[in-house]
Amino acid sequence: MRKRIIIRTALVSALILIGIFLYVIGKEHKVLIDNRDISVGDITYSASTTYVVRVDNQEIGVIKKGERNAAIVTGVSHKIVVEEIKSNVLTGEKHEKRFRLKNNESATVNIPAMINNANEWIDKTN
Amino acid sequence: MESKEKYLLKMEHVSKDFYGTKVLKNINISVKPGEIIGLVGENGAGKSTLMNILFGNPIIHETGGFEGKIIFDGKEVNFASPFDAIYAGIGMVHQEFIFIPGFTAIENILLNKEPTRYSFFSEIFGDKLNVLNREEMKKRAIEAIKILGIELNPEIIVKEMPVGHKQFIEIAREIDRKLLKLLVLDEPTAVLTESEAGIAMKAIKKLADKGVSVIFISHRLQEILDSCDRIVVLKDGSVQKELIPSDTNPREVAEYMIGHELTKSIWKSKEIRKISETILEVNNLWVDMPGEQVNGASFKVNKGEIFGIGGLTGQGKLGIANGIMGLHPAEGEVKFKGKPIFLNNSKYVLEQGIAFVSEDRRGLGLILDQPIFKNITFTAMQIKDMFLKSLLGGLIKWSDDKAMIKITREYIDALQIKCESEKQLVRELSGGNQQKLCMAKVFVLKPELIFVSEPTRGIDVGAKSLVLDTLREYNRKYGITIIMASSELVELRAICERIAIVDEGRISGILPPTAKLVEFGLLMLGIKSKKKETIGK
Amino acid sequence: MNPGVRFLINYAVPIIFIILVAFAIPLSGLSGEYFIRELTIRLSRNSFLILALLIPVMAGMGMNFGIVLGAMAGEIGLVFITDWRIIGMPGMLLAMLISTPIAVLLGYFAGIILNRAKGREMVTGFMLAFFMNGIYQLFVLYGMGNIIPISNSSILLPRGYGIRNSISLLGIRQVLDKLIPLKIGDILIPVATFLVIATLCVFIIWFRKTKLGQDMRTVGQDNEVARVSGINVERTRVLSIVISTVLACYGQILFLQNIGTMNTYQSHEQVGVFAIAALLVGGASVAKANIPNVFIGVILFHTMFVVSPRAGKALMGQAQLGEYFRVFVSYGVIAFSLALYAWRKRVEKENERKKIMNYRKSILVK
Amino acid sequence: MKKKIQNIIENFGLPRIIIFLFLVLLFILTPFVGIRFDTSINDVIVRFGMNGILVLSLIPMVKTGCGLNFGLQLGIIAGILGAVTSIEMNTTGFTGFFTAIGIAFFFAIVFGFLYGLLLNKVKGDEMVVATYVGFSSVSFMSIMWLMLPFKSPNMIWAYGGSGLRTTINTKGYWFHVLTDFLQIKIGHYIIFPTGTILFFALLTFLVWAFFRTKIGAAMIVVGSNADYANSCGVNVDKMRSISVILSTVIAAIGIIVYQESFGFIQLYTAPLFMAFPAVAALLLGGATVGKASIKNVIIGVFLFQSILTMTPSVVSNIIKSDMSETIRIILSNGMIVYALTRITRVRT
Repeated sequence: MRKRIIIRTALVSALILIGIFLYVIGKEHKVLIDNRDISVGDITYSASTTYVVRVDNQEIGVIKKGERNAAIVTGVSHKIVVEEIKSNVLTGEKHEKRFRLKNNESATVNIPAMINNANEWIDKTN
Repeated sequence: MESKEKYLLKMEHVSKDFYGTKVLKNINISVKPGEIIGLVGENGAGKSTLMNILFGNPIIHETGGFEGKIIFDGKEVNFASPFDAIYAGIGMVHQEFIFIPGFTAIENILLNKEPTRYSFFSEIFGDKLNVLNREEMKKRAIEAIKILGIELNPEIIVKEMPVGHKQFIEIAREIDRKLLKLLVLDEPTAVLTESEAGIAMKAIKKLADKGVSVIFISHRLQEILDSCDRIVVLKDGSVQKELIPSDTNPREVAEYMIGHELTKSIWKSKEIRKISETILEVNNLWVDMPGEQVNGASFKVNKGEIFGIGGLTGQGKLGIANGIMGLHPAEGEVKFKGKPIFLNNSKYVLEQGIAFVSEDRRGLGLILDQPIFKNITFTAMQIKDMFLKSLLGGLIKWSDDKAMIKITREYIDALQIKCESEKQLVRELSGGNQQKLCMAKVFVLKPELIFVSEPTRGIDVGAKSLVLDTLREYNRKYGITIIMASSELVELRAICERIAIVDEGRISGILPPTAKLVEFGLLMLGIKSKKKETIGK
Repeated sequence: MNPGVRFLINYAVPIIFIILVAFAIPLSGLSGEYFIRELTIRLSRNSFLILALLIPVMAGMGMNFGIVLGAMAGEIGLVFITDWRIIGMPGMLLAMLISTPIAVLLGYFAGIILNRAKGREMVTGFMLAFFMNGIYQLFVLYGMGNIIPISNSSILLPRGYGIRNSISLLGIRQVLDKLIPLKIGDILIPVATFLVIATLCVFIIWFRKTKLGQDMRTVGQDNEVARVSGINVERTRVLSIVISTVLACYGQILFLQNIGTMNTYQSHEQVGVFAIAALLVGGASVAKANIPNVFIGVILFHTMFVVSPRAGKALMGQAQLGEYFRVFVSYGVIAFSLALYAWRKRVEKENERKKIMNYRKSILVK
Repeated sequence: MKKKIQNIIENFGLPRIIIFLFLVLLFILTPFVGIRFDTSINDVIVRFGMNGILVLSLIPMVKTGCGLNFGLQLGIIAGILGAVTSIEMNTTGFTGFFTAIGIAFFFAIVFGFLYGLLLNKVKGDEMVVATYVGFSSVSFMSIMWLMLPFKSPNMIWAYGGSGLRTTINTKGYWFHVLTDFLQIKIGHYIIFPTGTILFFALLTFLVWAFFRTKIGAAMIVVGSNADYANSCGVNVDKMRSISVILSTVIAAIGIIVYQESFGFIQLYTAPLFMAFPAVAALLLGGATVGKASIKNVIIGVFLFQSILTMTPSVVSNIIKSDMSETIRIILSNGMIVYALTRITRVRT
């Protein structure tokens, strides 16, 4: 009988945990990707060229300078990869960054800031 | 101390009363392990009440329990419900089948006792989610059937079985219980042919040899005598006598059961009228009335006589009237005033001038939620177009309340029906007055022949005699032929010129009211000169 | 009754249907491929819901019109995940998880009601579905966004509370169907969905073998006998309804993930009728229904659904006609087989009586 | 005391009490939410006249124990057939009205007869079968409305499309022939539809009278105890059939009166759910699955219709949104479910 109680409580709590887990990994977040000039304090990172962007291995597409694009991602930890394109050929220059999004957070990634490893490369909002 | 070893069941000074009326008086019965006790008695002798007490049937508790004590297997017991009794090792086989026709014999024998195999889901949703263990089920079923010593394929669906075998399923179900110590058989052979009954009795003996005690209730006296170690005769709620089959005979048993001849005959009227002209002739009548089947009854009724039909309950005495009146499917030849009448057609029969006072007063006799005058006049209105004003040249048949109330008043006075007014709802009347209504309703039809079933059942003593007197009066005054079926021999013998006794759906004999009581008893108990295959309900 | 006749009577509905379809298909002039595609979709969409009907039949409660309650529960779950923006497979699973307790509660409630209406289960269940539809409206149309917080304004009515008439389930659209991609020709086979359905079939077969399953069969055959042999009849009946309701709830979620949009106030309304009609078309009766009935039913019934508008057009030059026709058939089938069953029940009872009577005669007349 | 209250609740039925109180509340509220009391009263009377006969039509079947007539639609269809035919024949005024009824009468008898045969075959399961017979007949007629060769330009689609329109206007034929008959104006807002009410009264009287005849009496007995009736030589099945025909006929007349007062004949799927409100009204009036009287009809229709008229105006004035539909669903269907769950044992 005790065995049963244990199993049942375990099952119920497991289900609750699964629920929470599903909630977290299934949660959709919006990630905006800017390829625009950005000035942090006195430094200005200027958008110079075009990039191919992938978020969580899904192709977001080509972002010319001055443009913006958006990605819908689910879950918590994410990876963004940008590859530089000059005169329509991949230069092979590749930048990669990881970031985490909490409940209801959406983010704006700025490519120039990102490739220059500035802390302000990403801006999370609720 | 060692008495406990000696007896499996001891009932000591058991008494029981329902609302003041004593039905059991100081009963003492004891059953040894492996002993077969035959329990005999008239209807209302207290057999069923006694068994209900033993089984802790809720009815007993609802009506204030019982006095005395029951010692079973060394412990004093008072079972709260039949399931407790079963758990303690008492099994019961009922008259009517209790099984699932659509299931196999196996499934029925192990109904709700199925052995199961563990399945993980039971941890979450409870034992009910364990899986049935079919092999084990089959094994146990076959064992049980083996003990019965009959040929029966456990795999077949019970519905497809010969009717005779169905009873065995129930016995087998009880046998299967390992802890079975006492088996109560209530008319187990009622549905069996004698050959089948023979097999059943053998099986029961086998069981007894295995140490299981058996209480065997049957009206087939011969069976009791053949197979029991001891016979307990109940009469009027007390143990009349304990007998040993080897040194008694049917006649003796019957006497103890029915009681000895009263000093003065209760036959009321001076002479037995000599009537010759036949009014009703019944040949080989079969009626399919649940619990009261008639199996080829034949008899003649004379014009103007009061003809009684007696017999133990369930033997078919009520079926005869219900069958002829078309209330239950019937076959056979019935001649009324020499010309054959169609069966299974109430309207037609009523139109012939035959009417019926049903035993099922509140069900078939009356509509309880309607006023007295409607109850009395309804049948007449429907059958004879009485109490109708025809308007627009007969286009509309308007019910004529005035006429209804007028005639109702007459009958209320004639039969001394106690009521506030003819508009009172029948529901509010006492049983006796309701019975009088049923009769009034019939008399309104001015019938030539009436069937009366259990006219005094459930009504107080005063009303009883009044009802009987009324019947006699109408018989004498208007020459209405009356066929009265009753479980009360006394009544039958009080007003009937001839009394037919029904046993297992047939007329086992016709006696004059002055005949010895024991003669009636023997007929009821199916003690006949010639042997024949018989069957009851 | 000779076996041939009996067969014809027992399977009247499917037989009529086969003939019907046989005529309609050529009339509709639909290409075989289009046809196959439609059927695959509908099989994957509807089978689960229909399977949910089997267990109450086993417990002798007839066709469970109450599965509508399950559907409602499922939809409430979907509303929530859409509100929280949970998408993909997690979304669907979460919806199931949330709606399960709701379904259990509703099922329990329905079970109790039906116990109080023994012998009238079907009509009661049917009215109950209507009644609960009102409660559902109260809850979703007036409660949500008022008492129950709804953050996602895109599913709320302009007035600020109450859910819109139609909400998009793009987030979970066909997540299950496309989970294991398989294309034959250019027909997409929703392998995963079929796997789920198969699992359910296995579950039902297994369930029949359990003690509870046996109890349900017993109760289904004869309440009284079940009771005297110590089975808790009421409880068993309620359980059968609870199980059915929960299954229906999942069924509805599968159904909607395939469609991709949800009509908040209509999606569930016809669930009961169509599921039951399909099952009956598959040769089931109020007292007997098995897994083959389900699939035969889906195929026949939905073939008719696919072809009738076209056939109608071909016949009368009016697609509308076909529309009405298939509604008529859905209702008609139910009416017909319910009547047929009720009638047969009485005939068989009478035959049984005759049988016993003759037996008695046979042994007594010598 | 407590016992007494419990009894009252038991006899009167909790839901009925709740609804009644709810209604009282509504009436009390009317002035505060700025609705003219007399207009609401007027609405109630008008709707009473419109729906009364439909509800009345349920009585015969309940009385013979055929249960609540969920197959009411059969009668309605007969009525519609009568109505459209009368319009096709271009009959107007009372002539038109009674032509409609005459034709409907004929169809109703035919339908009722067949319906009765069916219901006798399915004793015990009448209600569920009836429900689906009702539904399927409505959907079958939807097909018929498309195909039947009606010509009258006021009924078929203006251009091209064959078949009848979804709603047909009775104006110019027999619109309000009853309503305006001997009409009485009370103040500005109450217009008493004497004709309609009289007609309702007439039918009610006929039904009452019918049950005072030999056949009627037999029917009542069949309803309260079929076995007893049989034992008195009454042909149970025949009585049931008659009651079914009667119900169907009255329903047919009922829908025509409804259309006469409402002004439109609604075809296709419109009649689909018409049975439930009627049944609910009857139950609300105190009837049960096995017992119903004319009193129940009058009380029921009054209560039910008042609620339907009051709630939208009052409630929507309070919570600024129209809940009437939802309330209607919960009310009517809830009432029916409640009635079905009360164990109604006729035999005692």
